[in-house]
Amino acid sequence: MFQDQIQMIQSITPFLLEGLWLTFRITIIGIVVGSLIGMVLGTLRSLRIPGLTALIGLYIHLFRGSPFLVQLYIFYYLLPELGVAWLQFDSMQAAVITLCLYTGSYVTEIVNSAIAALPKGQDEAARAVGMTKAQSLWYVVLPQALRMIIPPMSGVFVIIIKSTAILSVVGLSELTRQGQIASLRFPGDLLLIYVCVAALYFVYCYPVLKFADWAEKRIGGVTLKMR
Amino acid sequence: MENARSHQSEAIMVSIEAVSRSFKLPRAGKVRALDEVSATVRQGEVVVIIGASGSGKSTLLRTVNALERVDEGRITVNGIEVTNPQSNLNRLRANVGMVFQHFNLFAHKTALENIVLPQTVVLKRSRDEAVSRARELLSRVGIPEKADAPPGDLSGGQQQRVAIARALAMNPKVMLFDEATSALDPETVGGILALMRELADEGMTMMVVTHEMKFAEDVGSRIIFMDQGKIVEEGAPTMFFKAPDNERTKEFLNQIL
Amino acid sequence: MENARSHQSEAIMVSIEAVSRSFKLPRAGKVRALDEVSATVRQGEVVVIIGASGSGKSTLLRTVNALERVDEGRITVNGIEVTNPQSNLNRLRANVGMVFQHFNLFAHKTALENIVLPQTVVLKRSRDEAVSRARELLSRVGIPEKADAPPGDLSGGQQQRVAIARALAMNPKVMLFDEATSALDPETVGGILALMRELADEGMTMMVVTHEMKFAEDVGSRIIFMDQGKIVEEGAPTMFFKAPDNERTKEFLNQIL
Amino acid sequence: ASASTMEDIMERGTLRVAVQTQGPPISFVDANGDRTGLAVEIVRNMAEDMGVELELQDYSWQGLIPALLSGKADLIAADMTPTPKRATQLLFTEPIFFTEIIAFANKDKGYTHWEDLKQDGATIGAPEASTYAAAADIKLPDLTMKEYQGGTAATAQAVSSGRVDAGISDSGTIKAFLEDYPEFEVLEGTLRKEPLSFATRPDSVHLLMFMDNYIRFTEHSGELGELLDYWWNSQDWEEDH
Amino acid sequence: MEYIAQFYNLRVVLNYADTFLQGIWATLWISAVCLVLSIVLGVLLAGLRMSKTGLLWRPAAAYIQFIRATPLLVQIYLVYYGLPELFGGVGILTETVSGIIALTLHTMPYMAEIIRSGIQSVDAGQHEAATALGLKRHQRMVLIILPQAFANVIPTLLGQTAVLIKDTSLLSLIAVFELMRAGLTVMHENVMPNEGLLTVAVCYLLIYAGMLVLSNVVQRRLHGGRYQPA
Ligand SMILES: Nc1ncnc2c1ncn2[C@@H]1O[C@H](COP(=O)(O)OP(=O)(O)OP(=O)(O)O)[C@@H](O)[C@H]1O
Ligand SMILES: Nc1ncnc2c1ncn2[C@@H]1O[C@H](COP(=O)(O)OP(=O)(O)OP(=O)(O)O)[C@@H](O)[C@H]1O
Ligand SMILES: [Mg+2]
Ligand SMILES: [Mg+2]
Repeated sequence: MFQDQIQMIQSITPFLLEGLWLTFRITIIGIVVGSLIGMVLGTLRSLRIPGLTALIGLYIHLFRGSPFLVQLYIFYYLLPELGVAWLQFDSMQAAVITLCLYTGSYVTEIVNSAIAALPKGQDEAARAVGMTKAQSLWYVVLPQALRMIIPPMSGVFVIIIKSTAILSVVGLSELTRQGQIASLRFPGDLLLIYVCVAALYFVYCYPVLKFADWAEKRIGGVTLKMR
Repeated sequence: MENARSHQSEAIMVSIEAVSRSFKLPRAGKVRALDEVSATVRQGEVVVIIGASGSGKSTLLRTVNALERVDEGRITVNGIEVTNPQSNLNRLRANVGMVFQHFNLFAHKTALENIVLPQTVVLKRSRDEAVSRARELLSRVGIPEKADAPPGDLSGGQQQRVAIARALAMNPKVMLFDEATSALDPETVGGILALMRELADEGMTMMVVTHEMKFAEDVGSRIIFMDQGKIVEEGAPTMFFKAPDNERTKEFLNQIL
Repeated sequence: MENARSHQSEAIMVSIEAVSRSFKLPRAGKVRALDEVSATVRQGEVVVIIGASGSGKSTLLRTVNALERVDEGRITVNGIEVTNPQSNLNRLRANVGMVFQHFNLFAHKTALENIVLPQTVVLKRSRDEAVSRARELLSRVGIPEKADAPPGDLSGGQQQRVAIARALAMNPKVMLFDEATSALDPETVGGILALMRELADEGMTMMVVTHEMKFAEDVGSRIIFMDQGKIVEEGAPTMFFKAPDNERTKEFLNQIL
Repeated sequence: ASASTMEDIMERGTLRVAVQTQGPPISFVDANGDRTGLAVEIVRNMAEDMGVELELQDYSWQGLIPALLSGKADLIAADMTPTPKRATQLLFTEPIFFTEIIAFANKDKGYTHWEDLKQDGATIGAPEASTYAAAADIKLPDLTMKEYQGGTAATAQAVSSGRVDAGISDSGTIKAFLEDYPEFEVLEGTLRKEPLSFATRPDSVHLLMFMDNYIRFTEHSGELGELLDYWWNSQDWEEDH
Repeated sequence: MEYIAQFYNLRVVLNYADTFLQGIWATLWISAVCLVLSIVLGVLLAGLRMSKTGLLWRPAAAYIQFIRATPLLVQIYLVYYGLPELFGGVGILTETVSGIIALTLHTMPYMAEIIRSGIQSVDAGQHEAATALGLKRHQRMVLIILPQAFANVIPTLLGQTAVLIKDTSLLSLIAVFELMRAGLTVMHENVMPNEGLLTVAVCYLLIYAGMLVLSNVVQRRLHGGRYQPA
């Protein structure tokens, strides 16, 4: 009775794994680069430099306020139309760049919230012993803020993974897409295929979430606020 | 302003000239936290600042090491003009030690590292030198055994001792204390006051905001009473507590004693 | 235990019998916050509890209205057994007013609503009745004009006045004060102490944890000194402050006075 | 683009074709993970005959048109119907093959002819933004219609689970589903007959004429007919894939 | 001007004004329903999660982890294809209902976590004061803790609502007509991707901007004196 199903799963597994691998690679790049972007911009934003703060705010709102699908579309299809040489992205480049910027917008907000959540006395004490603003940031504020951002980063991680499920728009066959392709070959087993896809996502995300929970318990976190 | 304190000299350490500072209130209006305040602190003097909540004591202290900017007026510390944007404030601040009500130890560093960090970063001391100075100061404030404890494991009194040691490590010319004992348990208050008294006896120039009237009376060279951003009375402790001139001062002393 | 206070009767209001309570420490071990404590409070008495930080004062107070359960022992308040799981604790608690160090006003309600809410919810009073009682009490504690202010707009002293009014609105038989003035500015402390003194003069039975020794001496019918979860000394204020028996008491009084 | 699209292709040496992995028999991934299907095989032959490499770009339906218009791909090889509105933006080839738009339903519904749906006031499903949907809109204007992303597969699932009473598809595509869904029957009659074309950008005139020429050429040589027989008019492909 | 006209044909977009409005309306009402459901159920889930009984908090925690560890798209498919199989038929599980269920199931854990952090952010003293006054357990929760918990996390809740609104776009996958679908319709019928997708982006940004304004108003209200979080 289940013979067919087992055979079906066997035949689609390599494709799903291939999709998972692509999802994994893209999200890891997105997380790493996006986090770096977020650290830098989040820190800059906390300095409250008049023009810059507004500019970074605009960036955050544009990327958090519109669906990832539309952003992807703009980066892959629209920007090349401008004819600028360095804006010609292939699908992988477009996907990665958009994802990094998208991730960055969330991380910026987290870093900024973490810095704001730090008691003001920490920076004041550092300034009072004669540290410059930069030294205070580097030696006192950031080391403490960075510990607070680890737990909420798991939320971002999940948002990022969630958004990669539509990369097929630019022709990338990540995990969800592989599931869809498989469902075209086995239309009768649609549900089972999506259960498999969900299981693979779970295998990927669960350890991350566990780590974040553990980190949150150990060091406490900050929550994302809308400003 | 006669005072028997032997260390006191004629050299002016802090000079505050007609300083004003206003804050916008959240909804509307403004509050004038400092209203043309002038004062002088000579080397070796212990100036105690008292006054009701919101009278501007903290703001005054914070303008002295430029944690708060001023709207108008001029402040110099040890000859350097604090209120001049050209001055090297970071250098200046290292000259002025500050102790806060809530200690403000760096939460991610041990007691020892709290004292080492500003030395290596600001004074560019070698790590070895900074560590040995830090250990010396931890002994000085009475908790040599707590060097490796993180702030969270220290009691309030112990944290404040580390904070004082951290400020002393910079070899400050003036020390500012902003309600350094207000957040402490009554039994630990005494220890910190004793430590501050020792510093005063060694000749440290100090500006102290406190509600401890006994300390003010015993240790202060001079008392400044503030009300609504103004200095309304100033004098030697004996005269100040025995025979206050001002109505507000009398009222305040009545309530607090 | 002789006392001149006229209101005091022989009726026992609070009886604490061999009560113990331990807490697990975060990492390892246990701390015995109350160690076989026994005490009695008669109607109209003002019992002042003093002792070092961590000696178990708050825990003792909190077991009296069952905010903290006990491991062993028995407590009765006005004849109702607090430590019996069958007792109706919510009813009992309405009989016992409690005032906290940090006021704990309901932050989302105005001063008036803070006093109205428990009356309508717990005592099922009509809203009109509750409001008029609340206004009466706000006048009683001296801030009738602050009825509509949210707690955030009140000073510490005003918040504590509202908290006292809130407790009084339940017509309690006993009032518990846990360091009710420790979080206040020195100038506002006096006002709250005066209010507490009035309550005592009106015959309210009170258990008061405080560091204000002058209040303890003037108002207390009896002083209890706690150390490490035990009552180590107990007596009338005059005797207690003039001639303490116990070594720890002497040491403590030395530090705090 | 410097010169015509055709020149670009020849210079580059690759023909970039946007396809949609929509399901058999037009374009799909077979059990070995290879992309194949009628449209794919036609362009595969075409590239070979042009003497260039074939680069297949696999998009979801939403990515197909933007990919062509933004120049990521030279042409779209899918079962697109050259509607007048679309033709205002794209150049379509001559029809390559024709399809009959049909309706299908669960046997136990008891429909025989698609016109029965009208009397019944049925709910029908069709692939998102397809010309099937457009045809049904015209022929069955009063019926409630739901458009499914994921093509006929999603539509078939909806019919099977009873979300809709009947589905609209084409005669070629539906064949592939009858095996997986033995409960289906194709209703009698044709809603409409539709031409299906490949498409390119308005400025790629040379490429368009080349494709039209290629279609006529392979019609006469019999090559196109063979492909159509294998993929479209029979189930022969199912044994091989 | 000419370049823009070529790039973005406003006339065509205006022809589809009805379609877009219909899409915006659907997006808004579906989001609103999901928001209310996920907050109400989120409170219950938060309650289970904070329970000390393993029988209650363990399943709640497992559910939260499962939802967080799988993408919404997959969850939508599972609900859409899976529920009818479980219940042996579609019944009332239309596309829209399935979509609302999936989005609610997805959003609920996030709301629960936000509410949980809100409850934990309420000063313990509030709970103690209410207890000491004799309020019963549920009275403390409903009258004292929850109102403050919500007030404390309103900015975070709004942020999550912004995510929810964007997430409704995925319902276009299961034939729910909403804003994203409106854009795709324009794109496919006319072969005009810019007109379709950029318009959609602008609509989403406008909704988001509305949320920002709302958020600012709420926060100014809260911090304007009526309420100071402890
Ligand atoms: N950063 C600030 N923003 C707005 N208002 C401020 C700020 N700092 C101080 N103020 C206001 O300035 C006035 C003086 O404040 P300051 O802190 O100097 O008083 P203080 O005498 O130290 O009082 P306390 O005994 O409560 O510490 C107060 O009205 C206060 O509200
Ligand atoms: N909820 C709790 N969990 C763990 N330990 C507790 C708890 N409450 C009290 N303790 C411990 O019990 C002991 C007595 O605490 P308690 O708060 O009664 O002291 P206190 O005399 O009121 O001190 P303070 O003057 O600091 O308020 C302390 O060691 C304290 O750490
Ligand atoms: Mg101050
Ligand atoms: Mg206590």
